[in-house]
Amino acid sequence: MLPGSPVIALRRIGARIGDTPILRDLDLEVGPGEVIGLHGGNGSGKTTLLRLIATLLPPVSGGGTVLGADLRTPARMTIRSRIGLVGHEPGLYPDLTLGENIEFAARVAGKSPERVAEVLDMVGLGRSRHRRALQCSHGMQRRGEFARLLLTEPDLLLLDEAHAGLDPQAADLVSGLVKAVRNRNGAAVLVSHDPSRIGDLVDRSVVLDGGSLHDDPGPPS
Amino acid sequence: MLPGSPVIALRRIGARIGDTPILRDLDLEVGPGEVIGLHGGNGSGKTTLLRLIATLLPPVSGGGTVLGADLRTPARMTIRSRIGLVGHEPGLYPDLTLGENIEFAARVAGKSPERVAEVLDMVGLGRSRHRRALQCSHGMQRRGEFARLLLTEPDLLLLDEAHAGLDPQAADLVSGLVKAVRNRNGAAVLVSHDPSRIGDLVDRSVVLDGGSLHDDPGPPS
Amino acid sequence: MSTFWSHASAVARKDLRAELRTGEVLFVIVPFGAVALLLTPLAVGVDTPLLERIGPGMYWMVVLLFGVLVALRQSSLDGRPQRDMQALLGVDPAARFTGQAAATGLLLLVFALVLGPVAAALYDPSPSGWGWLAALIPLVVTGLALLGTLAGAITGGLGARNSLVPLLVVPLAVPLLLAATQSLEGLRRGEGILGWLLLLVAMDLGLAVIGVLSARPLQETSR
Amino acid sequence: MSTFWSHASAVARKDLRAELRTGEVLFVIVPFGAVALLLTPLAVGVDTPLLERIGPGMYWMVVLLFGVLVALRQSSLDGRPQRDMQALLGVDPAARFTGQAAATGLLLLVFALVLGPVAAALYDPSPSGWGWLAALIPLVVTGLALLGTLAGAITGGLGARNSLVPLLVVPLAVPLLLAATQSLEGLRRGEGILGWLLLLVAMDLGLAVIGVLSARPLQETSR
Amino acid sequence: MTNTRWIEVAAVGTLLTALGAALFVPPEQTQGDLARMLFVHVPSIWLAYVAFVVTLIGSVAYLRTRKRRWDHLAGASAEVGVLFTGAAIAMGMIWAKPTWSVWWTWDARLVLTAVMFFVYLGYLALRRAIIDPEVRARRAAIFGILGIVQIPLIHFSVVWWRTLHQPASIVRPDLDLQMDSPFVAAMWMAVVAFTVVYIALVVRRMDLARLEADLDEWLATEQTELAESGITAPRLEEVHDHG
Ligand code: HEM
Ligand SMILES: Nc1ncnc2c1ncn2[C@@H]1O[C@H](COP(=O)(O)OP(=O)(O)OP(=O)(O)O)[C@@H](O)[C@H]1O
Ligand SMILES: Nc1ncnc2c1ncn2[C@@H]1O[C@H](COP(=O)(O)OP(=O)(O)OP(=O)(O)O)[C@@H](O)[C@H]1O
Ligand SMILES: [Mg+2]
Ligand SMILES: [Mg+2]
Repeated sequence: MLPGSPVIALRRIGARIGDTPILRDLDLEVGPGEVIGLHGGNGSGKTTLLRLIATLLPPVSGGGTVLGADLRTPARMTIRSRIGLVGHEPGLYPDLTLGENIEFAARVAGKSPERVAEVLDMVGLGRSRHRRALQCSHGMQRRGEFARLLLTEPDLLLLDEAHAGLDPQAADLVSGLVKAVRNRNGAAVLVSHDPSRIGDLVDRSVVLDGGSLHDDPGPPS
Repeated sequence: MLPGSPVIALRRIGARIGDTPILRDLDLEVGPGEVIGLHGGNGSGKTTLLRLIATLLPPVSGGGTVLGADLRTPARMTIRSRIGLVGHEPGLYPDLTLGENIEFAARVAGKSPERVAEVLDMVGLGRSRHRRALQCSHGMQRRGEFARLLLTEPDLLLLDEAHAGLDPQAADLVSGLVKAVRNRNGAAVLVSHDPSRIGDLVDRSVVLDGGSLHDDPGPPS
Repeated sequence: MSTFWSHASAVARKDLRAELRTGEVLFVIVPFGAVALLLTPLAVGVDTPLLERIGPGMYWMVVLLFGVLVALRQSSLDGRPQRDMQALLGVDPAARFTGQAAATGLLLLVFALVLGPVAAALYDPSPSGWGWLAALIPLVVTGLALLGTLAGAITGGLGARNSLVPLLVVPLAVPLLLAATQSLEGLRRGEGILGWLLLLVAMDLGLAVIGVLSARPLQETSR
Repeated sequence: MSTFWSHASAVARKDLRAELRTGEVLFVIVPFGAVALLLTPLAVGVDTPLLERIGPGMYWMVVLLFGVLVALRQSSLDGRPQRDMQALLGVDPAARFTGQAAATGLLLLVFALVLGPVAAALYDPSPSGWGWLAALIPLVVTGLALLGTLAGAITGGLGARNSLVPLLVVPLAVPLLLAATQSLEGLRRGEGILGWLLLLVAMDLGLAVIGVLSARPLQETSR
Repeated sequence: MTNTRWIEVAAVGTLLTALGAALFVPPEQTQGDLARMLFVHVPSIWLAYVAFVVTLIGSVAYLRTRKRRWDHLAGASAEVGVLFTGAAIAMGMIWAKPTWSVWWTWDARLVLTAVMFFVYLGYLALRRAIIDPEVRARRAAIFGILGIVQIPLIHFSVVWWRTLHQPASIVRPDLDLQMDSPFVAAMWMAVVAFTVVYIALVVRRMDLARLEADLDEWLATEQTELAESGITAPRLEEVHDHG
């Protein structure tokens, strides 16, 4: 990635799930250090767009690059480890403890095992390390995912309804993560249904409607 | 249930999941027509309390009644159909369409099949009736659950993070449901991490902390 | 009592619909059964008189094992959110048991009927007494469905359910297996099989009673 | 290449850990296998010379079928959120395949080793050539593990996975089954079984190569 | 815990006496010294039957009274029963090899024993898989009843199947031995010893279960931490420092 070149650059992207077209002619550019808010009605395709940016769903038309890698070539596999995604459902193994879940990430990402306790402490789960993910409350599982993000320090942060399920204290984690990414000159896309919640964090907002993006018209009067 | 007698009356309730104590010495009384907000940190036991009130988790100590039925006797099974609960995960069958999911509820609850289309229209899913739940976005699934509540018209409404995943339009559904319950002289408990979001709907708020309930100290200064 | 049946039929209908939607039983489990039947001769060495002897036994073993798979799949449709939802819809637990068992039984019946000719073609056991078979197959299949549904209810919501159900069902299914194979054997030799059929009826009734009676205490514990 | 092995070992470790946590293989699947071995003779009619003949075949059938169950369970640990997570951690798909296959293979080996004596005791096939068995079992088990993991990867995330995996694995396992049973037969007759072992080695290598090479394209299509 | 040390003393005492008697009696006429296996084989299978009946009693009593004690009894008894069944089968197999020259044969009684073993192994696996004590108690009780109800049916079908087919096999299990009176006396001593051992094991296992339950109870009282205490506020400074 050249310095100054955009972190996300999508041009006339189309995406489908099965036969159902979801995104159409979508353009998006997010530069280094930029944080954007993504809004849109239920079923408008926000989650689909995040998965596309995360290289998990290949586009069917148009093209683009993420972290400098072309979305349509196998090159996109090489930048995956620099992307952090938190979706609607937690990506934890229910039968493993929180500690073991994060240890797995640490081992794969080549981080030192000591960091595991540190990041769990940072999200306030230090004392729940030996509890199975299955036995954790919804918010605790989401915190567990944030612990993984603190460990892997991604350059591109994609949060699907970042604040859902987090108590007010934990909500500050989102701000912290976003600021850290900004400082690293990475980028972030925050999906939210409550623009006021992420207003302070984002540089600008876009709205997904009819399969493509529009500038946020601002709060309705 | 005698007119005027409380819808929920819990006295010195203790609850456990497996060996883990979650609630202890908890008291709560909610009268007919009353709507309360339930707050508390991640893992404080809000979901557990809702399941206890919904008679799905029997108390291990203390006692109480819900809709007049004693929580510790099999009588509690008889009032189950008058309770509506929306939890963190959607209670839909992924392989059935939204329409079939609601039809199942209609058949069991003895409602006419025509109501199915009506309630789906009310939550804005009229055109997605033949889509499998699996193929619906997170927010669409939550809307599907609200459609079920509109159909069964429960006297006691328990919503776990009612607004999570709902776009601003759909968020009005919550207000509508709550008002309808209030008019029926039922009661509602709304869990939320964002007091400002449900402030207009509730009569009072309580905070779950240390396993029991406290009055809401109001927004921190 | 009419709520009971309307609940039971709603449950059975929903289960069957989910099943037909994915088409697993018809398009996946049935072919698997056929493949298993096909492989056995390879495993034990091909030899026609031998195959004729073990043919009916293999057929029933396959029906038993895959009956377990079907029951497992049926019961795994209900995760915790779904079980909570059903409880709060006020579905009568006994009706739920009945509906699930009926749906499972119907699927197993299809399975058994489709595999029957396959087994006959592969092993050429030349069965006789078709009339008796018409009574035998439904009785065996009903017993299996009841047993599978019961085991599914007992293990509902457990992480280990997938492997626990087979372990719980198979030993208890011994009378079903023996009644089925011995009846075929008896038919081949031209003997009466009324005794075995009565045993099956007794077992089916016993399981149905236990299933219905235990449905409520089981649901109460579903945390 | 060292990332490859560290990823593979992380994956294998996590799978084994989840397995040991619930203890399913040892306490549930193995007894089920033993029951199946015990009941088959009931179903096919008992006759000791017959059992001696079909015994080894039955053993391998049971190992095959329950191998499928183990592979199925292993691959069902990864739902879509978990697969997304692994992809974004940058787990090398080939390493993931290797790690999963290794964990499955280890569990299958335990299964086969525990069931071996049970089958021997029940069917009394008086095997000879123990040294050869020490080579045979690991080769068969490796093949099965590779096959099961491959099928799990192909069907990953499909709703019908539970019953699709068996359908894919079982027919492809025919050469494994033949090699295994024919080797035992050969040993009984005091013949050499080198040919069969070579076939197994070839098959294991082939499957490993296919698995590793297809891992990346398969992951790319996993939506 | 009540003072029940005497049970262990009694168990060891009777066991030693029975062992002495078993070694003292003269060898049996047809089987020779091998027949001494009988002193383990037969009592352990009898006590296993007793154990499973006790499990049934415990299960029914639990469902009626909802008293945790009965569940502990049912579980402990099933555990010991499986142990004894396993021991009896193992002894029988060791015995079968020299006498019948096979490890196993499909005699009705043998098959029945093995199936029973697996039914209760399943019962124990089920108990193991459920963490919540209340849920475990109720579901295990239902399966315990289902299991015992099925046993007569299994027994009946297996015996019937066997009588229909007189085995074409070369081995015919013939369990009739000539027993003279010292032999019978030693057998009774073994039965008494096994009974006391059974009681001792069940009592100890129940003690353990009660301790576990007490621990649960204690966890639920004021002195212990709620689940909630595993969650603390995020340490934000570090998050920010990090960036
Ligand atoms: C292979 C495993 C074996 C098993 C599972 C087994 C099982 C049993 C069972 C369940 C009983 C109790 C029957 C009752 O009291 O109703 C029993 C009793 C007995 N077994 Fe075995 N047995 C085995 C092998 C043998 C062998 C090899 C012998 C000796 C040749 C033997 C000799 C006896 C005798 C003498 C009795 C007591 C007398 C009787 O009830 O007939 N068993 N065995
Ligand atoms: N597996 C699938 N098959 C077919 N269509 C699907 C599938 N998954 C999602 N869709 C459709 O894709 C569209 C976009 O879904 P997506 O999850 O991206 O929406 P979203 O904007 O994230 O909505 P929400 O705010 O509810 O989370 C929806 O209309 C949905 O019905
Ligand atoms: N299956 C389980 N086994 C043991 N403990 C559990 C289990 N499920 C939840 N817990 C514990 O119970 C406590 C309360 O969980 P609960 O889900 O009620 O919290 P909550 O208030 O809803 O939290 P959140 O805001 O995160 O949704 C948590 O500390 C959790 O760790
Ligand atoms: Mg979404
Ligand atoms: Mg919660």
